[in-house]
Amino acid sequence: MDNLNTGDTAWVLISTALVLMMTPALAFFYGGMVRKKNVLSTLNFSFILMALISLQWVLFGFTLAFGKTANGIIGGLNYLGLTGVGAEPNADYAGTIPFLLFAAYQMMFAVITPALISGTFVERVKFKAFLIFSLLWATLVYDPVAHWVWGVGGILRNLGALDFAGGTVVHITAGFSALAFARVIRARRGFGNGSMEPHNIPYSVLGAGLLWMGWFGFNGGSALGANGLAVTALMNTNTAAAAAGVVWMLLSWRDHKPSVLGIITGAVVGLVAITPAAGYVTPLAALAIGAAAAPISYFAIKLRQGRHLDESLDVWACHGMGGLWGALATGLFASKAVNAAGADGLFYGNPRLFLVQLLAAAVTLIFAFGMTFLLATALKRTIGLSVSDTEEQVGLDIAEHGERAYA
Amino acid sequence: MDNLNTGDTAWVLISTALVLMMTPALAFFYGGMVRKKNVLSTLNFSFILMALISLQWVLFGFTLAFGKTANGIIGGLNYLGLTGVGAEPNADYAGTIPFLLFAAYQMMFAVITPALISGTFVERVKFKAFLIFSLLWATLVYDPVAHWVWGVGGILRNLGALDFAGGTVVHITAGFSALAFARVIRARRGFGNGSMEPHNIPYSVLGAGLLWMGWFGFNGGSALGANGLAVTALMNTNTAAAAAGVVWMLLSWRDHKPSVLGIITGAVVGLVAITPAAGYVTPLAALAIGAAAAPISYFAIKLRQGRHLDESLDVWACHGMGGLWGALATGLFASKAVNAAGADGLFYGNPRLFLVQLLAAAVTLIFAFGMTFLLATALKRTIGLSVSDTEEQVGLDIAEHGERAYA
Amino acid sequence: MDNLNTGDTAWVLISTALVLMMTPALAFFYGGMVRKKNVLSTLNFSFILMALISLQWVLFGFTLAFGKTANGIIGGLNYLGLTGVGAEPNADYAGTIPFLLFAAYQMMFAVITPALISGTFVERVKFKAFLIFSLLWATLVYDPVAHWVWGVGGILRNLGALDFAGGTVVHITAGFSALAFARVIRARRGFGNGSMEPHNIPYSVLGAGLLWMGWFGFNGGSALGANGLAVTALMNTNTAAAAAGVVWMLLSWRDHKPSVLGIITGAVVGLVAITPAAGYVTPLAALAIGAAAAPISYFAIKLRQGRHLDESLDVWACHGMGGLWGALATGLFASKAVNAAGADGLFYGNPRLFLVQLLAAAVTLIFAFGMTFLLATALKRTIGLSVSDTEEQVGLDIAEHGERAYA
Amino acid sequence: MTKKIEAIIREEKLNDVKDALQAIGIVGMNVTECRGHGRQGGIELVGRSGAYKVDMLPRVQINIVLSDHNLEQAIDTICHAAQTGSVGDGLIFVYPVEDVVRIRTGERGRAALMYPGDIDTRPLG
Amino acid sequence: MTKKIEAIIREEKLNDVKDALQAIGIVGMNVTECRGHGRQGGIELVGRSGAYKVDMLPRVQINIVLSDHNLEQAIDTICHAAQTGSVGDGLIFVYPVEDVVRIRTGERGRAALMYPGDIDTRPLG
Amino acid sequence: MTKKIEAIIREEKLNDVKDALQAIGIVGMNVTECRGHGRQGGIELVGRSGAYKVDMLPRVQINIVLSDHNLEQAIDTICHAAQTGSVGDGLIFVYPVEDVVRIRTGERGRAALMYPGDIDTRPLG
Ligand SMILES: Nc1ncnc2c1ncn2[C@@H]1O[C@H](COP(=O)(O)OP(=O)(O)O)[C@@H](O)[C@H]1O
Ligand SMILES: Nc1ncnc2c1ncn2[C@@H]1O[C@H](COP(=O)(O)OP(=O)(O)O)[C@@H](O)[C@H]1O
Ligand SMILES: Nc1ncnc2c1ncn2[C@@H]1O[C@H](COP(=O)(O)OP(=O)(O)O)[C@@H](O)[C@H]1O
Repeated sequence: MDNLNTGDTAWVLISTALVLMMTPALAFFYGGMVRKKNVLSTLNFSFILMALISLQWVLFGFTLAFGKTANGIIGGLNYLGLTGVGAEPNADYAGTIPFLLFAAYQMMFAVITPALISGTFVERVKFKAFLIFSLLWATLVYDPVAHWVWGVGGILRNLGALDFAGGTVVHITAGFSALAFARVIRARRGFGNGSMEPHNIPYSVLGAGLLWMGWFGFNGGSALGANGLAVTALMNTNTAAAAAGVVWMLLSWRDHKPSVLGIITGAVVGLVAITPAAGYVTPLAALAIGAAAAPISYFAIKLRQGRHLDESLDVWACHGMGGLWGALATGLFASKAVNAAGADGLFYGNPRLFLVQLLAAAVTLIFAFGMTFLLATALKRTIGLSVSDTEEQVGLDIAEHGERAYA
Repeated sequence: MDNLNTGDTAWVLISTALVLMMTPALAFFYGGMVRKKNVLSTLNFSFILMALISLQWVLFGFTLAFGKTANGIIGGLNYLGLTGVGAEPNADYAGTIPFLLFAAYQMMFAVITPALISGTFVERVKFKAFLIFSLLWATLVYDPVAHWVWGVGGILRNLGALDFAGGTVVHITAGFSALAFARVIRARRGFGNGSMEPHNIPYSVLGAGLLWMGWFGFNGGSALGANGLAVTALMNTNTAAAAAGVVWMLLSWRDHKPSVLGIITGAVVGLVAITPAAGYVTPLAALAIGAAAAPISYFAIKLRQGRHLDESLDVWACHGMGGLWGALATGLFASKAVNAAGADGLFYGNPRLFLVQLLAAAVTLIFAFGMTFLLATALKRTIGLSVSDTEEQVGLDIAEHGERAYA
Repeated sequence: MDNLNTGDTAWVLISTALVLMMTPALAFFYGGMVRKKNVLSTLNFSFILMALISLQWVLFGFTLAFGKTANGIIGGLNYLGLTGVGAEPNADYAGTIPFLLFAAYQMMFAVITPALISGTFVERVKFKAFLIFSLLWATLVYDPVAHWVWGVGGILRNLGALDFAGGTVVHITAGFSALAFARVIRARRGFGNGSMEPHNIPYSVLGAGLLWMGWFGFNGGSALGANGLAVTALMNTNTAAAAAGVVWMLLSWRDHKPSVLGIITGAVVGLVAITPAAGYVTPLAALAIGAAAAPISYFAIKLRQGRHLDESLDVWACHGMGGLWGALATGLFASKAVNAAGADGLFYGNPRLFLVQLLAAAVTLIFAFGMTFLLATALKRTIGLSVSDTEEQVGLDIAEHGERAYA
Repeated sequence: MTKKIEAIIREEKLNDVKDALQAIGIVGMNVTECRGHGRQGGIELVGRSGAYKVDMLPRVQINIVLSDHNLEQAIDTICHAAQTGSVGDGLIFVYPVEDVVRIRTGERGRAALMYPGDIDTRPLG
Repeated sequence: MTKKIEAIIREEKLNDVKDALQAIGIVGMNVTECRGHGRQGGIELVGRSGAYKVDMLPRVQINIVLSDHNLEQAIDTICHAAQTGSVGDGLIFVYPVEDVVRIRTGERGRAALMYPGDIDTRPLG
Repeated sequence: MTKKIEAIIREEKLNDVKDALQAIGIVGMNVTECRGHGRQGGIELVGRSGAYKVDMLPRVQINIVLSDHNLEQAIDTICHAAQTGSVGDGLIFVYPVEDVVRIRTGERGRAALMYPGDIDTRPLG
C-alpha cells in the first residue's frame, strides 16, 4: 500500500458519493417532467437501478468491464464477485487509490447509464420489461463498451480514443440506445396532442441543480486523484454547463420566452458535452464546447418532434447528440498542454485524433443502437414492452406499483 | 500536529457534512409519509434537533460520551464546552485528524439518533414534550450508550463488542426506544382504518436517495481516514442497500405489487443493517446481510401491524430490528482478513464474538427500552405527551406551529 | 507543483461543490416562500446566475477581484479569461492547492451573492432587468469589494479587516444592496394585506437543510486546506446555526407559536453571522454570536415591516444585518489563540480590531447600497424594473417564462 | 324527487361525516376541496417574524345527490357529525335536481341512485 | 331553458370526454378535481409491507351549462366517452339554471352561451 | 328566495372580487380551483424546445348563496371586479336554492345567511 495517497483517496471517495447522488438527482430531473400519475414509476426507474446494477456490478459487471481483456472485446472473469479487488492500488487503473475504490467509483457510472435511458420509455413501459432490459443492457452493452474504451487492452483505448469521463461510454450509449428503444416501443396514447405537460418543474430544477453538483464528481473524480487535472476538469465542467445554459436560454427566448425547463436542460446538455473533454481542454474551449452543445441538442429535439417520435424525455437529443458532440469536440480542442497524458486535437494540428474520436463514437453508437434494438424487439415479442391502454390511462403508479404519489 | 493527515482530515470533514445532511434527508423520508397537515411538524422534528442536540453536544454531550471514563459507565466532565478539544489529534480516538473533528463528526450521530425516534410519534406528539424528551433522551440514553460502546474504557467496548458505525449505538437504541415510546403514547385517532395515506412519496424517495449518499459518510467516515477501510465500508454499504432494496421489492411483489415506498424502505433497512458490520466484512457478506435484512424488517412490520400498535413510521421494525440483525450479523460475518483491528465471527470459527454481540445488543436494547419507557411515562403524567383530539384533527402544523405547509 | 497537497486539494474541491450546491439550495429556500405562480421565476433567479456569473467570472470577474491590484481598488486584467491561472499554487492566496481551484472556489461565492439579492424583488421584477442588473452588480459591486477585502493589496485587507468567509463581501453587500433595490422598485400589488402566504414551506426546509450542509464548504473551505482551521470553522458554523435556530424558535414562541419557517430562518441567520468569524473564534463564542444574531434579524424584520417596505424575502434583515453583526462580532470575539493569522478582538483587549471591522463594514455597506441604488434607478428609468400589473397578477412563471410550475 | 346536498364542512371532519353517513346507508358522495369565508373571520398564521391573517380557510365540500325522503335524515346526520360548536362549522345547501344518469349502466332517475347497503334497501326501523 | 350538467367521471377519461364534446360542438366547460365514493368500494393500495384500502377515489367533475335542447346529446356523448364498463364510471346530474352572465361582455341568457364552433351555430344534420 | 351564484373567474382576479363583494357586504363565499375552456382557445406554454398549447386554463369558481334581492348587485359587483376585457374573463351562473342550514346553529333559510357586516344588516342607502 506504499503508493496510497489519502488525499487522492478522499477525493475519489467523495466523488463516488457525488456520482451516486446523480441517480436520485436524475430521478427528480425526469420525475418532474412526467404527469402526476407516473411520477413514482419514473423516480423508481432510477432508484431501483441503484440497487439492481450495484449487485450486477459487484457480482460480474466489474469483471466484464475491467477484468483481464479477452482480445480487447470484453473483460475476463478474474474479478468475479470482486475477488482480488481490495485495498491495494492497481497501477493499471489508478496507482494511488485502493483498487476497490476504483471499482466503487466506476459502479456509479454503470448505475446511472441505464437510468439515463429510462427517459425514453417513461409513462408506458412495463416494469418487468424495464427490469429485464436494464439488466441485459448493462451486461451486453455497457460492460463491453466500458471495456473497449477504458479497459486496459480495450479496442478503442488501444486506438487512442479519448473519453475523459464517459462521453462515449455513458452518454452516446445511453442516447442512441434510447433512440433505438423509442423506435420499438409504441408512443404514449395521446402523444402529440400537447396534453403531456410536466407536472412539477421545480422537481426538475432540483434534479438539475444536484446533477450539476454531482458532475463535479463525475468529471472531476475521473482524474482519480486530487490534483491539477481534477481541478481542470471541475472548472471545465462548470464553464460548459454555464455556457450551454445561457445559450439555451437565448434560443428559447428567440423562439418564444426564456423557458426555465430550457435553461436547466441546457445546463445538463453542457455537462454532457464536456464529459469526454473535461480533462483535455482549456476553460475557454469548454466555454465553446458548452455553447455549441446547446443549439445541437435544441435542434435535435425539434428534429425528433418533427418525426413524431415519442422519445419521451429526449435522451437521444440531450445525451446522444450532446455526447457525440463532446466526443468530436475532444478531437478538436484537446491539447497536450492541458493534459500531457492526452493528445492534441485538430485545432492543435492533429487531425488524426478527430478521426479516431469519430470512429470510436461511430462504433459505439452503432453497437448501442443495434443491440438495444434487438433487445427491445425480443422483449416486445415475448413479454411485451408496454402496459395496456387502461393501465396507461390510470397511470403507472397505481397500475404497476399500487401507489399514488400524492394524497 | 505532526500526525495530522490532510487526506484523512478532508475525508472526515466531508463525512461530517454528509452525516449532517442525513438529518434533513430523514426529515423528507419521514415527511413524505405523513399527512399533509402534519408535514411541517414532521420535518421540524428532524430540523430542530440539528440545532438542539448540536448545542447539547458542544456544551456537555460530547464529554459525557467521550470524556474520561467513570468506571466505563459515563464520560467525565473534562471536555465540558469542548475545552481541550482542539486541532491536535487524540490518539485514543483518531490519530491523524484533529480531535475537534472527531467531536464534530460524532455530533452528527448524536443529532440523527433522536431524529430517527421521531418517526414513532409523528402526527400527535406535543412539540414541547418532544423537545424535552429529545434533550433528556440524548443525555440519559444516547451519551451513556455511546460511551459504553465507543468510549475508551466503556464497558461494551472492553467486552470486545464491535460496532463499526453505530448499529448498536444509533439504530438499536433508536428502534427500541421508538417501540417503548409507542407503547406509552396513544395511537393516532383513526389509526388502523387506512386513512393515513402518505401525502408525498416523492419526498420520501428524495430522502432515501440522500440518506443512501449520506450513509457513505456515516459508514465510510467511521474509518476516520481516507484509507482502504473507508473504501471497504463504502462498498459494503452500497452493496447491502442494493441487496435489501431488491429483496424488499420481491417481497412486496409476491404479496401485492412492487411498491416504491417498499423499495426505498428496503434500501434504508439494508443501510441500517450493514452499519455495525461495514468495516469488518467482505462485499459478498454485505450482500447477504442486506438481503436478509429486508425480510426481517418486512415481517417485523407485519407483526407490529398485527399487534395494532401505532408505531407510526416503523422505527422499531426498520432501525431496531435492522440494527439488531446487523449487530448479530457482525458476530457471524466479521473477518480479521478484512480488518485486522476487528475480530473473526462465528463463520470464521469464533463463536465468542457472536455471543459478545448478542450480549451488547441485549444490554443496549433493554436499557434504551426501559429508559425511554420511564421518560415517556413521566412526561405523560406531567405535561402530557399528545395533543388534544381537536388539535390532532386540525393537524400539528397549524395547531402547534401556526403554519400551513402548502398554500 | 512541489507544494501541492492532495488532502488540501480534495477538501477545497469538495468545498467548491458544496458552495455550488448552495445556489440551488437557496433557490428552494426562496422558492418555497413565494406564491405558486412565481416559483419557477424565483428558482430561476438562482439557477441562471450559476450560468451567467460563472461565465462572467471566467472571462473577467476573477481578474477584477484577484488580478494584480490597481491601488487596492480593483484587480488588473492579468488573469483575463483565466490565463495564467493553472495547476500551480499561487502562494499569495493558497500555497498548497492549484490556483485554478482557488478561482473555482471563489467563483461559487461570486455566483451566490447576487442570487441572495434576488429575494428582494421576487414576484415582480422583469427578467431582463434582473439579468442586466445582476451582471452589472457582479462586476461593479461584488468584484471590487472582493478585491478590497481579499485581494492582495486590497484597501480593506491592508487595513487589517478580517472576513473569514465573506460576511462582508457576501452578506453585507447582498443585504444592503437588497435594501437599496427594494427602495427603488415598487412593492408587489397587494403587499401588506396578508395574501402572500408561502406556497411550499417544505421547499424552504429542504433549501435550509442543504444550505446548512453547504455552509460547511463555505466556511470550512475558506481555510483553503484540510487542517485544524477548517475544522474550527466547521464546528463554529454548526454551533452558530444551532444557537440561532433555537433562539429564533423561542422568540417566535414567545410572540405566537414556534414557527418552522422561523426556525429555519434562524439557522440561516446564524450561518450568516458566523461567516466572517468562523476561523477566528471559539465554539462558545460562536454560540454567542449565533444566539445574538437571531434577535437582531428578528427585530430587523419587524422594523422593515413597520416601514411597509416590500423587501420581499428579508434579505436585508437576514443577510445584511446578520452579516453586519458577524463582522462586528469578529471584532469582539476574534482571538489569536484560535488563529494566529488573525487578530485579537475587543474582548481579548484589542479595541482597534473592532473599529477596523466597523470601518470596513461601513465602507462596504455604503458602497453597496449606493451603487445598487444607482444601478436600479438607472434601469428603472430605462427599461423599467417591474412587470405590468396584469403580468404580476398572472404570475411571472407564465408571463415571463411561458411555463407553469405544476400541472 | 331528487335533491342535491352541498355541505361545506371543516376538512378535519370529513372522515366523521363520511362514516356517519355510511352508517345510515348514504353511500354515494363526492368531495371537493375548497376555501371559504363566512362568519368566521379567518385564522392567524405565524410567519418568520410576526403573524398574519388568512381569511379564506380550507373547507371540504361534500356533494350528495339523493331522494328527498332521505333529505332531512342526511342533513341531521351531517349537522351532527360536522359540528364543533365554534365558528366555521359550515353550511348545508339544498338544490333541486332534474335528472340523474349512471354512466356505466345508463340507469336514470332514482334507480341510478341505489347502492349496495343503500338507505333505501334497508328494512324500515 | 338552460341546464347544468355535472358529470363525475374517471380522471383518465377527461381527455376523451372533452374531445367527444368538442366534436359535437360543445365547447364551454369547467372541470374540478374531486374524490368520490359510490357503488365502487374503493381500491387497494400497497404500503411498505401490506396493502390498505382507499375508499375515496379521485374523480373529475365536469360542469357544463347548456341549452336544454342540447342536453340529451351531451349526456349521450359523455356516457359514451366516459364508459369503461366497470364500477366507478360515474354519474351525471342535471340541474336547472336560472340565469347566465358572461362577465366580459355582460351578455345574458342563451346569448352568453354561444362559442365559436358552437353546436348551435352548426348547420342542422 | 335564495339563489346560488357560481362565478367562474380568472385566478388572479380572486382577491379583487373578494374585496369588492366584501365592500358591499357580501361576506359568505366558497371558492374552488378549476380548469376551464370556453371562447378562449387556450394559451401557449413553452417547453424545452418549442411551444405547445394548453386548452384547459386555471380558473377559480366562487360560490355564493344569497337572497335574491341582493342578486343583481352581486352580479354587477363581480362583473366589474373580474373584468379585464380580453377573452377568458369567465361566466356567472345563477341557480335556485331550496334550503340553507347553518351547521353550527341549526339556523335555516334566510336567517342562516346573515353575517356580521352583512349587506342585509346595513342601513339602506
Ligand atoms: N353565503 C355563502 N355562500 C356560500 N358559501 C358560504 C356562505 N357562507 C359561508 N359559506 C361557506 O361556509 C363556510 C363556513 O361558514 P361560517 O360562516 O364560517 O360558518 P359558521 O356558521 O360555522 O361560523 C365558509 O368558510 C364558506 O366556505
Ligand atoms: N349519490 C351521489 N351523489 C354525488 N356523487 C355521487 C353519488 N354517487 C356516486 N357519486 C360519484 O360518482 C362516482 C362514481 O360512482 P360509482 O357508484 O362508483 O360509479 P359506477 O356506477 O360506475 O360504479 C363516485 O366516485 C362519486 O364521485
Ligand atoms: N358552457 C359553460 N359551462 C360551464 N363553464 C363554462 C362554460 N363556458 C365557459 N365556462 C367557463 O368559463 C370560463 C371562461 O369562459 P370564456 O368563454 O373563455 O370566457 P370569455 O367570455 O371571457 O371569453 C371557461 O374557462 C370555463 O371555465
